[in-house]
Amino acid sequence: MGYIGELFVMAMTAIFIQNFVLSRFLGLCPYLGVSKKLDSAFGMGMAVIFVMTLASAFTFLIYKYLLIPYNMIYLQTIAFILTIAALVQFVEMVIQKNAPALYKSLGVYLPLITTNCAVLGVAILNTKAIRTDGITAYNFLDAVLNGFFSGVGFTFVLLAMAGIRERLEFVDMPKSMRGMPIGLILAGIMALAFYGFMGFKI
Amino acid sequence: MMIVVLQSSASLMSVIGAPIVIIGGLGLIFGLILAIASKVFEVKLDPRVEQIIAALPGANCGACGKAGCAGYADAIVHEGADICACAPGGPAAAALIAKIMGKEAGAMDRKVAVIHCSSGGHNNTKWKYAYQGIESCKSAVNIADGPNLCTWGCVGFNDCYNACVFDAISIDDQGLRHIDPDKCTACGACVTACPRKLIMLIPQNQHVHILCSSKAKNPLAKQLCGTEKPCIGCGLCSRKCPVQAITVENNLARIDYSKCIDCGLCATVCPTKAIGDIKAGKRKKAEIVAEKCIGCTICAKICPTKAISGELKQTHVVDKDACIGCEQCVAKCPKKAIELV
Amino acid sequence: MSFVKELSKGIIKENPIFVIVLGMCPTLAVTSSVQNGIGMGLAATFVLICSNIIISLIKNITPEKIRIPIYITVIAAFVSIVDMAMAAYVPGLHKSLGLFIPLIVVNCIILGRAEAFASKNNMLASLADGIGMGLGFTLSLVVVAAIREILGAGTFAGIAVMPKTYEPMLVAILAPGAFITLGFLMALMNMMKEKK
Amino acid sequence: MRLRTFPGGVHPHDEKHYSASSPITLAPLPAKVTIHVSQHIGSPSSPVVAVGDEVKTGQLIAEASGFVSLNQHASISGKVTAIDRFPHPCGTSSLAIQITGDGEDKWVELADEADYMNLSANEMKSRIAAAGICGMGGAGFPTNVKLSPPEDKPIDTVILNGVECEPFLTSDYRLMMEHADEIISGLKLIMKTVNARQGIIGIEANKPDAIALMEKKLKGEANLEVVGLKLRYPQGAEKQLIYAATRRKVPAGGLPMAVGVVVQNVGTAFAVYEAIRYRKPLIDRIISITGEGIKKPSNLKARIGTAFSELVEFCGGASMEIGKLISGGPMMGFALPSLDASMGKGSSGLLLFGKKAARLLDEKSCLRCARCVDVCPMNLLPSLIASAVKYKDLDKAVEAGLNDCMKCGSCSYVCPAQIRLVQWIDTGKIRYAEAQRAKK
Amino acid sequence: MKYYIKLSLILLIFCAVASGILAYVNSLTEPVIKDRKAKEEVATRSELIPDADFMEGKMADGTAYFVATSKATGDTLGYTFIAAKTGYSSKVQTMVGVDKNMTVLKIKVIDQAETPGLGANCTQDWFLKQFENRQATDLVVDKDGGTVKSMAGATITTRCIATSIAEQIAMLKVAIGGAE
Amino acid sequence: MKDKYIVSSAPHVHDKTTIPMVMWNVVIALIPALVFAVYYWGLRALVLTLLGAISAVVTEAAIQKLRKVPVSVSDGSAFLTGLLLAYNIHAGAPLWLPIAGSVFAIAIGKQVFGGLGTNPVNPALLGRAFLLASWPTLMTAGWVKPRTGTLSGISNVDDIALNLQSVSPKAYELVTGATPLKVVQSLRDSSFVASINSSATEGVDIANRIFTNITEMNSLKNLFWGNIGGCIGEVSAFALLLGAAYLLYKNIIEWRIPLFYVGTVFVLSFLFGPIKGSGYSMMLPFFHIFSGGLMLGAFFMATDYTTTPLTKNGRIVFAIGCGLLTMVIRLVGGYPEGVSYSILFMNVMTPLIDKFTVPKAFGRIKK
Ligand SMILES: Cc1cc2nc3c(=O)[nH]c(=O)nc-3n(C[C@H](O)[C@H](O)[C@H](O)COP(=O)(O)O)c2cc1C
Ligand SMILES: Cc1cc2nc3c(=O)[nH]c(=O)nc-3n(C[C@H](O)[C@H](O)[C@H](O)COP(=O)(O)O)c2cc1C
Ligand SMILES: Cc1cc2nc3c(=O)[nH]c(=O)nc-3n(C[C@H](O)[C@H](O)[C@H](O)COP(=O)(O)O)c2cc1C
Ligand SMILES: Cc1cc2nc3c(=O)[nH]c(=O)nc-3n(C[C@H](O)[C@H](O)[C@H](O)CO)c2cc1C
Ligand code: SF4
Ligand code: SF4
Ligand code: SF4
Ligand code: SF4
Ligand code: FES
Repeated sequence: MGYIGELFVMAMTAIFIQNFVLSRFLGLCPYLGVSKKLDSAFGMGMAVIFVMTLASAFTFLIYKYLLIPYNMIYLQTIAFILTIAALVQFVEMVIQKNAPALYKSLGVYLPLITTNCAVLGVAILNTKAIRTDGITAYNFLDAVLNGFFSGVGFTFVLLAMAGIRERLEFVDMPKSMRGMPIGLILAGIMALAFYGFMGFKI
Repeated sequence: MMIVVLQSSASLMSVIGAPIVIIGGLGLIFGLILAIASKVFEVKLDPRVEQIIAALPGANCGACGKAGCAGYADAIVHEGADICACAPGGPAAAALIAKIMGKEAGAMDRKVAVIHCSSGGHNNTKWKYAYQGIESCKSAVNIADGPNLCTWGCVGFNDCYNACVFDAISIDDQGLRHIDPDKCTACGACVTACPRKLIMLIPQNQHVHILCSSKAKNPLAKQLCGTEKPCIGCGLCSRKCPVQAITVENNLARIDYSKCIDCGLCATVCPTKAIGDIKAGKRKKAEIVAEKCIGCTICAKICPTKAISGELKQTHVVDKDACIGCEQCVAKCPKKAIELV
Repeated sequence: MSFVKELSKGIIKENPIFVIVLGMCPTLAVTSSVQNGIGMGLAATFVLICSNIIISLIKNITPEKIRIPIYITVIAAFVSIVDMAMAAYVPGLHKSLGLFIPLIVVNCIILGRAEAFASKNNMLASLADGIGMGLGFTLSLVVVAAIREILGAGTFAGIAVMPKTYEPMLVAILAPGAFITLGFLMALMNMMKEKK
Repeated sequence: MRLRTFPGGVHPHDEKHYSASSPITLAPLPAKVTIHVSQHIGSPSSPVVAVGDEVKTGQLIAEASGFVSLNQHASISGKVTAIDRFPHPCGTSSLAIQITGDGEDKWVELADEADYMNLSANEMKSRIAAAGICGMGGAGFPTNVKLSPPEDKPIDTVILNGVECEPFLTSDYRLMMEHADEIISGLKLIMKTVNARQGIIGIEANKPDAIALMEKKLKGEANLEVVGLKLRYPQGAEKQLIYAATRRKVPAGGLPMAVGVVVQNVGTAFAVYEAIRYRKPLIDRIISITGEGIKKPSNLKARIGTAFSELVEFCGGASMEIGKLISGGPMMGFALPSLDASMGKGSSGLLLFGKKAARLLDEKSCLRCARCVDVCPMNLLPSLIASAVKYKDLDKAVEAGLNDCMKCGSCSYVCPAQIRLVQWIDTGKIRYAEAQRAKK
Repeated sequence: MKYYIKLSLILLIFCAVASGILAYVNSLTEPVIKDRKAKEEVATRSELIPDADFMEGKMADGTAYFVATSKATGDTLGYTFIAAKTGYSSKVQTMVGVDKNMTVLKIKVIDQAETPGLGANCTQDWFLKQFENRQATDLVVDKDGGTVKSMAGATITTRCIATSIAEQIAMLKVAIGGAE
Repeated sequence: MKDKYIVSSAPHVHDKTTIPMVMWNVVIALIPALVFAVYYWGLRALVLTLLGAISAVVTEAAIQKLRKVPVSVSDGSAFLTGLLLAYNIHAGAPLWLPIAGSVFAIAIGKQVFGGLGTNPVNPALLGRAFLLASWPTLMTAGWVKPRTGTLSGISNVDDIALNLQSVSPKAYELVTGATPLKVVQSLRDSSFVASINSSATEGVDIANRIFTNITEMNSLKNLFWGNIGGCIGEVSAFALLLGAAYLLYKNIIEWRIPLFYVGTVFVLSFLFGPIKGSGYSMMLPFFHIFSGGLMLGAFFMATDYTTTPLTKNGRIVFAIGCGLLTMVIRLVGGYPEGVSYSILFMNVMTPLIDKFTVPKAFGRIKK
């Protein structure tokens, strides 16, 4: 299997099989919060993809060229989260100033992402991930792409969920089910539906 | 002892030296970048947005449905978003935001919604035809002028109830709607919802209302009305009103609330009981504290029912039977000599 | 504000999971068994208490612009301590909580409390808040975990509680079961709130 | 002959057998008429008589009050006895002029223009306007206005609407069978007024004899044509008819003239003919009194303003306990609370339903079967519009086509959950209009 | 300018203090973790082949195996190694003890994150016991016609363990053969 | 009120079709399949089916009572859900399995959203997914052999069995002891092929023989008539087509979804169905459309009104998506059969499909 095949597996895994939300339980707070309207779900999704890709790149570099050489893997958490927080804040400021239109549609979601465990999650997972051969650790490109695909997976279910929830606005649902409960149950149902992708031999 | 400490601290330095330098360096760089960036890329925000951001918990949880706390703050200021949507912040945050946005309604001119019809609902309506369709007043009035005989009266399909997001309107077992003045925020949603324009916002300290909007003439008005308590435009109330607050036009009486003193006299004379007086029977009567009264006669002059009598410079007395408890005298007495019992 | 009041509010009235709805990820991820739930809860409680204390102490010296990075640094430090300590002394638990220990850093509850409470209150109140929220969090985890473990494995904290013939409903300890269980618990909370 | 049609639509049973074979009968002169000042789209006419005035049949009693408005004429001779609110044929009540007849039917002077075909277009239009003709196919748009398109919208085709796709109704059918020549003359006149090249008469396949008759009469007329149409509701709706007959699509929110077409009902053509040739005002029309509940289903030529109760009586009264009265057709007509209303210029029929036929089933929740979507001739998502209105999301409703809906009722007709889709949509239109007004 | 420096310094101080503390904590816990890991490995090895000393060797792909020699006699008792392969949702690692003839003595799953209730049952005794006294050729799951009893509904995990051991034994044979 | 005329908004006439009519007609259309199932597997199939259907009805009624809304079980939708759920279980399953599935399907698949018409995914399939995730063993083991045929549908199993049994007991067990799609899945698995016999070429050879047998006319006949192992409802393509024809005739289902679904599977199996190294068979597409739950899924479950797109184009997208996923799961997935998961997945996608296939209103020009 060539590198393209490797990437295909990575993408399928991140989007369908080990989806961040449905299977890894990462990024649930924004997932439940920002899935009520398709528009905002889309904005959020794009922001998440952007930040996860960028964060994967930065954290991987820090891991590889700072933490490992100096034998400080135990500082991983603090280094990563610092990087992510600074990165997000920086990106937010840049966008707000230089692309106000983009900020309106995307930038407003950025602060929400700092405290989204999906971003830190992908950074940490990247350091542990191995390719399909079971031995090779991820290189820089792998890590960046994994961040990207994971973000895509997140966005994908976020959109699907938002679609369903928009539809549910127009039904007589039991009052106690409205809001969070139905959001969680829908996530459960989607997780069940995604089990079809389990055990793929790609 | 000293040596041990020194030794261990020396080895400690070697353990923690590199990390301090590196992570500290990271911190330094990030701090510098952020600091510079915050100046270079500074964007002036509406100060209220900043204030609201400060008032919000900052959890960025997204429970409000907006993109984080800043997004919500922005939505409150620029899109007029609901100020109570922050679950983590709860009522406390909502109160703070209300203060920032100046949304607090002064207690003085608080208004509540009043439905000007005593009929409506399945058991209190006379029907013109058997309606089959969606239960919406707005829709039903467009079909053959509405299913109820009285084309001014309440249709009873509860559009107002459905419009109220504050649960201020309840429906009793007769199918009649009641508005809870404590819960009503005078948002006016029900006013626009009612296709028959039966709902008006009226100052909360007014308790007398004409519960009818029928412009039909007498025998007809009664035939049409589901509760048979319509205003027939007889004008008795208007004549009784001590302050001429009531006018009758098109067979319908209307109260001018800028004049009404809430005495409830009109309600007592209405032959069809079309005037509702919430305070009926609960009004306290005036009593003059003899010691304080200086006999200025102001109260006697102001009393709409002439229930107060007394000579100039003499202690005045209230005729309990004639007093209607309108409280006009209480406010006017310069010596605060009138009490309500 | 009395200490006890700050402490007790986190358990029911402002329960971080059921009422404030924060920190969903660990709640769902680690509650496949009661032990994990307790372990996670206590780890988070430790971090919450420590960071609440520190943040309430340093609240006056943190410049606005870098408030978040500083809070995060403080929290991350405590998380790393917990992480290392658990790896050293309770390796089994450390392993089964896996990724979610470092993720305590971004657990919305902790930063949420830092911002919402500790940065505005004194140390004692923040301590109480930390304990209360932490216990509330732990308690909720245990409730969710208990349901899932009993249904999905027939055990409670590893002890068999269901009859021998019970065929464990595996889905309860898998991802869908996590979502659905929590969903129903929240609906239940809503129902109780409505009743009141 | 190849039958043409449009996409979407439904197949209700046509129920025309009740009255299709009854020839047009002259209804007796009514003792009293009530003539509403708004029987048309546009501003209400303003009365020019006062209570107590004596009027002759055909005399102007209310005149057009603006560009889009209409003249009204006395339909009997007698005395104006009231100007007040009276029940309207659409179920509500509105201002009307009541004339109590003298039983003599004294007419104003009529004419007979021999060379009526060669009058100028403007003269024709002014005669149409003077006669107070509005569309007789239901909507009631003042005909002279419709026939005066702006310069930049040339009309090349006039389509006569003889579809009568509403079940039960047979008035247009009988008119076509008995007055084909007049209708064709009317068509030619209309074509002259708008300078159109082509004239089409569209007739549905369930009236084969009308198609045959018209085809026979049009033989040799190069620019006139009969188009047979498949039996499908709402074939008669303007845009659908234009599409079926010419494959032209009227833009959403646009008017037929945007594609160079004018559509007129066959009854309108008949009235146009009478107005131009005889200067006869529109004071009577054909109305079908039909349905399972009437003793003698008939097609009556009756004076505008005759009370429905009189017409029912003339047709032998009710044959069973009546559950529902419908003014117009069953798909778009108005249910009436009583027989007190009187017929207007757009009253094509009065239907009497028994108790059983009157009852509709209760509304259930939508099961997203998409039947409504499949049948909507306007290609909308009726279920979505309706639920968006129900849950107060007007933006969504507009997005799903609220303003494109023509309320044909196809969606409500097929909905297995009996959802009153049209009523919801109508409510939405009202709310939307209110919201727009509030914005201003 | 002063403002920037102040901000950066504050962040610097926080980071420095935090990392200092962490480094210190790490210096305390790291030995404990290492120690425990090492002890665990030794313990597991001894569990698989009791009363033996172990000597490390390297296989072709660089993974380690251990030669067990009897404490009493010094004879070679067998070998231990770690077999690893991706199962259903994780890498399943099994430590295996074999005797000189490459017959499995005992195995132990040391790391896995399979589905609880399904694949995760591979740590149960009944499952592990059946691997004892098997040759590599016997390591075929019943579903594939062999005799290794698979866990209900979790053949993938079962197959993964069986084949990983078989494969690793083959490698070991090469490694030992090469050594001799 | 009684003596008053009825007044309502137009239209005043209505099509005769009602929800109960639709639902019970679908039930009727499903009966042939049940008859076949009972013929092949005995009364247990009937008992399981009834348990599923009845418990669905009871659950729905109980929840509606609790919610204090009108009990609407007579509309047949809950019965249908229970029926279809039971159709997705094999005849050897324990009796409580369809009950557990129905309770889940109705409670979490339907009623939490507010009942009929509100659920985002197909309740019966959700119930099945739940059962499969909860009790994978019970759902995938213990298939019952039909009365006359073989579990795998290979008709001349005895011919090949004779020599297989001696050469490879494993292969013998495979052809006699697993559902057709399971056989194909195993044949795809190279480790299986290797395990048939130590000599790989011989393994491939045996695999080829089994494969050829599967696509033989006789085997296809078995598939068509249902003389094979499988879930209760997917037994016979014939019985299902009979019911489907009835529904199409009655205008209850629309042709788009079944046609595009089955068509996509047909085309894809034509292109990608062959197994590595084995010969190509023109019959393979037929094998794929007649085996497993495809017929049941395409005609009865992918056509469920509530959970499929509203628009015509949307339905085509939906059906092609289902077909694609079904084949992907059959060819490379972890499960031998992919119909239920692909429909479930496309259900989840339905609102998005709806959103992007909104028809252009008559006379509207594309923006
Ligand atoms: C405000 C308005 C203006 C109209 N203007 C014209 C027009 O200029 N030319 C024309 O041919 N029809 C005009 N019409 C008539 C419509 O095209 C159409 O004939 C009428 O709405 C009735 O059609 P229906 O019965 O199919 O609804 C107008 C209608 C309305 C409501
Ligand atoms: C759903 C629907 C059905 C209609 N059916 C007919 C019909 O059968 N016959 C007819 O003359 N007009 C019908 N109309 C009215 C036509 O659209 C159009 O208004 C009319 O033909 C214009 O002619 P008029 O102005 O002379 O009435 C229908 C309108 C709608 C909206
Ligand atoms: C949610 C879920 C988790 C599963 N986890 C495992 C697992 O950890 N290990 C495993 O071997 N099979 C697991 N399976 C089962 C496989 O998908 C597959 O059904 C099974 O391994 C095939 O076994 P069989 O040959 O006994 O049917 C899981 C299935 C599901 C639905
Ligand atoms: C053609 C058709 C197919 C149906 N298929 C299913 C199905 O696959 N599963 C199910 O639970 N209900 C099915 N139903 C019943 C019903 O639509 C379903 O319970 C709704 O999804 C419940 O809201 C079907 C109904 C019809 C009319
Ligand atoms: S809708 Fe608004 S104004 Fe009306 S009762 Fe409710 S709160 Fe009061
Ligand atoms: S909206 Fe008006 S008509 Fe409708 S129920 Fe309320 S008061 Fe009555
Ligand atoms: S939505 Fe409007 S146009 Fe479409 S079918 Fe319904 S009534 Fe007719
Ligand atoms: S026809 Fe009725 S049930 Fe079907 S989708 Fe439309 S509104 Fe819903
Ligand atoms: S805990 Fe909030 S996003 Fe994960």
